[in-house]
Amino acid sequence: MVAMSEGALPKEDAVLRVDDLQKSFGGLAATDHATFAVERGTITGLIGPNGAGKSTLFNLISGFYEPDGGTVEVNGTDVTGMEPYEVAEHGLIRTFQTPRKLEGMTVREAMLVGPRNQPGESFVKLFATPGAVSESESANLADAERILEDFEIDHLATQPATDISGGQMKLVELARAMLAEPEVLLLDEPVAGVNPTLAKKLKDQIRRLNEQGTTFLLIEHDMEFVMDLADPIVVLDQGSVLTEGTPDGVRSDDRVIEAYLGGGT
Amino acid sequence: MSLLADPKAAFADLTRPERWVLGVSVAFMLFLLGALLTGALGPTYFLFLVGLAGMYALLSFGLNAQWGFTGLINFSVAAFFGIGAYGSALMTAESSPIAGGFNPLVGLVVALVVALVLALLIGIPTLRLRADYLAIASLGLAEVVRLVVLNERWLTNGSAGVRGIPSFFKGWPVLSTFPETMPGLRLVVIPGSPIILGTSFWEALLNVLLVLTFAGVTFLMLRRAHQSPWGRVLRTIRSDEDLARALGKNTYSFKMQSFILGSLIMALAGVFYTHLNLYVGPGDLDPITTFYAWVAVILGGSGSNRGALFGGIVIVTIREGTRFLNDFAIPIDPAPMRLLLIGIVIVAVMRYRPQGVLPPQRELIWPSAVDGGGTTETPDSGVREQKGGGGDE
Amino acid sequence: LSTTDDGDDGSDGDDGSDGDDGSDGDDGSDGDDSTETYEIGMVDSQTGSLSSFGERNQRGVELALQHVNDIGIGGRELEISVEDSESENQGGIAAAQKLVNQDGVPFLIGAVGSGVSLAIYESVVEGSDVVQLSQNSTGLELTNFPGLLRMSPSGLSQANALADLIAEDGYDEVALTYVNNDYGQSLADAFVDAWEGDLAYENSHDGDQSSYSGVISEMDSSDAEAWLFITYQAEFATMVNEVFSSGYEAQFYGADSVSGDDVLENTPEGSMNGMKIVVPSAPVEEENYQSFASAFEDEYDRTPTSWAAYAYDCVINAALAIQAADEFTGEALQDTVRRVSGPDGEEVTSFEAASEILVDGGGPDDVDYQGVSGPIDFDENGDPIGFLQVQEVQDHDYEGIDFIEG
Amino acid sequence: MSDDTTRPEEATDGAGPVLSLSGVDSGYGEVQVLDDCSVRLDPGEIVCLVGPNGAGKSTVLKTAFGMLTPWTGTVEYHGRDIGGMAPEEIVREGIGYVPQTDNVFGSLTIDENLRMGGVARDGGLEEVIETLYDRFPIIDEKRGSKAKTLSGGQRQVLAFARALVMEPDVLLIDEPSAGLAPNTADDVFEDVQEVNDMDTAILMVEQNVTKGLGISDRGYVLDQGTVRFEGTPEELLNDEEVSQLYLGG
Amino acid sequence: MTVLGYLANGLVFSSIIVLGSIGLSLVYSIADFANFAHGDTMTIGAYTALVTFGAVGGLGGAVLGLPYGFFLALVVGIAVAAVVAVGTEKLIYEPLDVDSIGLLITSIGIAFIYRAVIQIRFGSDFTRFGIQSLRPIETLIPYGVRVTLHDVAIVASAVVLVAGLHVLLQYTDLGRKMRAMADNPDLARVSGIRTKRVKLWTWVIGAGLAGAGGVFLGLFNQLSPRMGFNLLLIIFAAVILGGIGSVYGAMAGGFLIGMITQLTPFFSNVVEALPIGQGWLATLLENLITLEYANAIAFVIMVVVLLVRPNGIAGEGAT
Ligand SMILES: Nc1ncnc2c1ncn2[C@@H]1O[C@H](COP(=O)(O)OP(=O)(O)OP(=O)(O)O)[C@@H](O)[C@H]1O
Ligand SMILES: Nc1ncnc2c1ncn2[C@@H]1O[C@H](COP(=O)(O)OP(=O)(O)OP(=O)(O)O)[C@@H](O)[C@H]1O
Ligand SMILES: [Mg+2]
Ligand SMILES: [Mg+2]
Repeated sequence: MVAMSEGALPKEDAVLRVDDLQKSFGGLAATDHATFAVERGTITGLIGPNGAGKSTLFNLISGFYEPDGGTVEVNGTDVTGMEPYEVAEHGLIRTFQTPRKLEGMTVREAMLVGPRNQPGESFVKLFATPGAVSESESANLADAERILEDFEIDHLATQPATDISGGQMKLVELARAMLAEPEVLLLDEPVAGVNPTLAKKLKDQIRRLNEQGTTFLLIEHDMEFVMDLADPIVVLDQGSVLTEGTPDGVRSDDRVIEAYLGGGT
Repeated sequence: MSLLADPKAAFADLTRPERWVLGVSVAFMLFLLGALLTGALGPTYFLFLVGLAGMYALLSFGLNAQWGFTGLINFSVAAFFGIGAYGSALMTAESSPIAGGFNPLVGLVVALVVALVLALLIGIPTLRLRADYLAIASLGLAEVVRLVVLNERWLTNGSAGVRGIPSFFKGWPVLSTFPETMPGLRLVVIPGSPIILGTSFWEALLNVLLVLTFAGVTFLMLRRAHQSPWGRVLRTIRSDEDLARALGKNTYSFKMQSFILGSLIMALAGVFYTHLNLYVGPGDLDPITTFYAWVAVILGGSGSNRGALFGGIVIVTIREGTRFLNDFAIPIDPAPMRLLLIGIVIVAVMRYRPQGVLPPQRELIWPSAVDGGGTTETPDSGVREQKGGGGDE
Repeated sequence: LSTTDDGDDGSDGDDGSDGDDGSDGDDGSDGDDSTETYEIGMVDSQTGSLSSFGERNQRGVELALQHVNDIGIGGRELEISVEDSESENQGGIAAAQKLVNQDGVPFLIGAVGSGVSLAIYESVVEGSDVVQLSQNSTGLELTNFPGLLRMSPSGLSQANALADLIAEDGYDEVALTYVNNDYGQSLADAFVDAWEGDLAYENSHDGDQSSYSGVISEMDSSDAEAWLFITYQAEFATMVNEVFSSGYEAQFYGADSVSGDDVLENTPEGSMNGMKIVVPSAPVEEENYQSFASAFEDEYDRTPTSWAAYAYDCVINAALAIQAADEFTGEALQDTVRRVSGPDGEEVTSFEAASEILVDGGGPDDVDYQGVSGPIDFDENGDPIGFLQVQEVQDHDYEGIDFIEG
Repeated sequence: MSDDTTRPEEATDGAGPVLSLSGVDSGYGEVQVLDDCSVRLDPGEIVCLVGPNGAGKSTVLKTAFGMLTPWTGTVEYHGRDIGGMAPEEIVREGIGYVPQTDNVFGSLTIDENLRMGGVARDGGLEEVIETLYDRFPIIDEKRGSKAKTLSGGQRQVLAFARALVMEPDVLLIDEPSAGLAPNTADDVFEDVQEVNDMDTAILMVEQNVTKGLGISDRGYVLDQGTVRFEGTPEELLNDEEVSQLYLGG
Repeated sequence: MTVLGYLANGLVFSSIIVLGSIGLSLVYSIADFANFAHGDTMTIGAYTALVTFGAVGGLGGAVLGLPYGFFLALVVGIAVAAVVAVGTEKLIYEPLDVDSIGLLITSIGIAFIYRAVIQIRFGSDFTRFGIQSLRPIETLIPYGVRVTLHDVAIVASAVVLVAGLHVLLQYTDLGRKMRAMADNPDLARVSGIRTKRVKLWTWVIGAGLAGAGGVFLGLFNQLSPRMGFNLLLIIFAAVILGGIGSVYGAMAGGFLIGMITQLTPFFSNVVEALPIGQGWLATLLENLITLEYANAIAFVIMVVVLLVRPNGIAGEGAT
């Protein structure tokens, strides 16, 4: 309740609103009265030192953790305490910082889990309306293959999803979330470990999707990447919002430099 | 993809281990056929074995739909099997302490409903929790169900078991009297060893048709369900439930569906068993059945329906084939020898099993959506620098 | 292709797959028509919870085969294919399936547990003309299946005898524990029916448990002075040891299934003194049993159990039935199996003597084989006429003290 | 770190490379990843491997560390062939390794993680661990917590510290800065340099090419399992093609 | 019998369960599978001791009603169980390339093999060590406790073994190495842990304790080829209750499960004495809380405990 008022920008059309969110583990307040909002259509950056509580915040928003206090609103609906799948139904999807490995699946199978509301996910429809299932499946498969191409990993499509390099896993994670076509996409360090050349391309992808209407909230330590892509940027420190502002504003903020950027940048 | 239209291409489509299994299966079939024709294998006995194999195949289908598809660890296969067997027996048998005398179809429905209720009863509290909860609770459930069946005589006849069970086709037109009306046949293929087909043969034949129907329908249904977005979500849950949740899948509901489906199939195996053996007792709920179902699924390959089918056949071969051991003179007591042999076969198959039967080869993508026919050029199972799991980079 | 009349190919149609466990014969049958041996089947508990009974049976079977094949059945040998029931219905049925439908045996000895015997009867034997003779099942239910013969007398007479015995000894309260299976339950039921005094405690226990201290402590707290055990030897031995080491005192009674050398060997001296057990026996032919017992001791260096005796008699009875029958088919054997040991005819106490009569032109009704386990004489329900002996444990050994007619 | 623990071999000869892979083919199961790959690490050097995702950088480290056996070619440490030697033995030879993923024991506490890093040590464990806590305050605060509760960045630091407990001669690090906040990343790079100053040669994989190459003596660009370019950081950073294709420049 | 009496009985039985569950739990976490051959490993220990004891006999004096020869037999039983387990690991498990469920299935096969071999050699009958059974300790009878010196010996030996294990885990790195290995075998190797050696030690400890448990089970009750296998389900329950993979949890779980199964008569007395009235609930409880359902009750309690403490009573990963 202290720091947030300082940097908070007015938000007319917030697609995600986090209000006074709290979560502690034992004695440690990982999220400490965090309040901010993400405006529809933006790419909002979320930065902060290691252990600041960024990933915890994602877990709270997406329903993986139950908050100790405060509320989360997605698209105007209070989703606090809902199951992750219910939050997803309201249009919010998140990725994980450590990529999830799907054992026993090929890369493209792992991608195809992404799309939401597939008719084929209903046991009954498999037998009642196989035509519709088939149609949507073909469409999804085409989408998946296209996006794999964009990410330069189309040659891996039929590889086991576990037998790929660390960076490639991050790419799959990101690509899959994009296939879900959510309104809000929460990305946890999408380009950590991704080759800079490819990261550049991903930047374009994200920007393009954003232009098509997806709102992004992204955590990233790669300054070049966030500063270039995101506006506004929310800075988190010790569980609460330190400040929020434009890339330039944040970059020159002394507190941010001290807590996060360090002398080097 | 049609096998009939283009067998050559279909064969070429197979992976090496698949061909191996196919080859062995065909050879085995020819061997059996030869044995049948020369009279070395009694046709009625053979049909009984086929029936048993079908039953084990059903059990492994059921377990596969839970463990293979979704990673649900169910240690109460025997309980669901027993529920199916008892449910049907208690509804149809003359000696049933509660109902009895109903048409076997009624028994079938009742058995399935009871299995459904039981599955819900154990699924609702445990499926929301961590994965091993189901394992634990089902371990307990199996014991509880077994003890209830054993001790509650007013309900189950207790240790005396249920007798006087009619054949499944009792009360059906034509089929109910089919075995009696068929004439006894005497076939002579090889002079001197005639093959005699009597009433028991025709009864066995009906049973086999029944189990083939059960297993066939189940197989087709499972295959469609598995190679689909539905099956894909299950596999995602199996390997990372959190990911499935993050992607907006109601994993609890999916797990419940898979658990119920599997349990119903197990109960179906029980129903068949009841009408195959015409007698059920508390001993039929012995955990050994759970053991064998697991062995079948693992040997066949978790997650693969064909594997489960294969596993069912392997179990019958292991359990009943070893009886032929008796036909060789050995200086040691044959019974523990058979146990020893079963043990050795299990270990040997784990060691030298056809690798490819194990991982399901097909991608879980709706077949018609994949142009290439769906076979993937996956390298033989991933890297494992050190056995014992968890070693993949 | 022709309609069957079953011909005379009763034995096996399968080449070279004659089982020959038990017998020492090296008779690989030579193919087309086995004229050299008569093959019958036996389902036994070789593994599983009742495997120790199976083991005892097998000793009796082996001995009987020796005695039969020393003489031969009309020049042929008897052979028994033994299949394992795993002490379970499923296994028992599969075993019987193989014997009946694969090996084509017309005569089936089996099984140990009453439940398994019935399961086999209902699912394999009933409706065919195969003869089924159970070696060990004493469950009351079997009485309702006249087609299913058994060598061990129904538990009913035992239960009645026990009830009388306990009452005669002056107890009006009894604590009863029984093994939780068909055998234990039906015997216990019969006892409860017959018992007119108080039942201070009545409860079942599962077999194969690692401890029965709960059972015996409950029996002790029931304050009954007479304790009746209807269970198996291993379980009973455990209980006796636990009673002993808990320092409880009671007058023990037991069904025949709790007696045996194993129990004596594995319980402390004096722990069972005065215990009374009702066992089926052969009262008139003591010397008959004695010679069996001594042959048995020579062979195995231990005294026979009644389980071995039952199995022994099953084999002898089967051999005689085969010898007396015109042909080796189920139908023919159905006819002779009861008659060779039935009350008509000359009482003989060994296969040798009986066989002689048959060879000399006697018919099945001219022989009355008196078994080592009793006079046999199957009644219309397929149950043998049982004679019971009351034994008492004295100086840690069984002493016959009384006979009761079933 | 403390001078008295220096090993005799490496102190004496300064001539040959400490670690070298020559003509190595290697991969997973039947999948070949490295194709005639040669990488060399001279005494006292920091060498940085860069390249696209899936190029085989991690595979080079795993092969050098015995996690994978080279199919052909040799891995030499101080001129001795160590190809195919088990990792637990290689640690005892004086090589340390920080894996890219799964690099902490999640169910063990921070303290226990560090102790596990030192199982092959003969003594002086307590002192080294204390030194490491001093150096990395970010984990010092959490000594008693289970490692799985750490944030991504904290984990990375712990993994690095774990490998340092052995005070190795050669350190193989897979993407030390991934997931680290800029200031923490700077700290880690400083630490890498510091460790290097104490005579530990370092072979490092980095995607943060500017900083990674910035502290290195030499760099390799890996693509599709083979070395495409080799040179000083300046050479690589200034090469138009390299920069364009691999360094995001 | 008094509560104290039931507790004393429970304690003896628990000691055996504890010895079994520690090994199962260790192997579960290190070798990463539920070892269904564990029960039969106990049987191996018991029969080895039987043979040894038969060979060495009394050997002079006796402690706690047990001849010295018995303790020698115990040691040999432990050793042989360990050797057999290590041999199986080397010959069968190690060369296998399967996941943990595959190992589980393999262990079922191994269990059959162990049992078959014992049955071939010793027959399927039960037997006992040739040691004179004892009467209960007189001085304790007034308290309703009826235990013999042998029971005391069982509990004492179990305590000694468990304490020894505790010292081993506490004062050497072994325990921590085991946990590290259970957590991440690859990283364990990277850290320089000789994982094969740790695994062998795991087998030695686990199977050795199981062997001891088997010997005591034989002393407590009797020996038969199925003795260990019959106990396996209960031991599994104990391990799960304690929190899978935790040694101290397995001890606690084994203790509790052993107690619960032995205390059922006491529970049923309590239920009868309770003033629940005559309603259907009372009838139901009286019918269900009986000896017949002893195992089921143990399982139900296990499930209930887990609902309250999801990671087992010792909590996850605590060693
Ligand atoms: N499940 C948990 N139990 C206990 N503490 C936790 C748990 N999850 C996170 N923490 C602690 O909460 C704090 C915030 O962690 P979080 O993962 O949110 O950081 P972060 O901002 O994402 O950092 P990074 O950039 O390094 O990923 C850390 O100190 C971490 O140790
Ligand atoms: N466990 C594995 N099994 C099979 N193939 C693998 C495995 N791990 C990696 N690969 C394959 O080996 C190739 C090289 O992988 P490696 O991990 O060495 O890449 P990398 O250069 O480290 O990439 P990144 O920068 O993304 O970490 C990749 O194409 C990948 O698909
Ligand atoms: Mg994070
Ligand atoms: Mg890498």
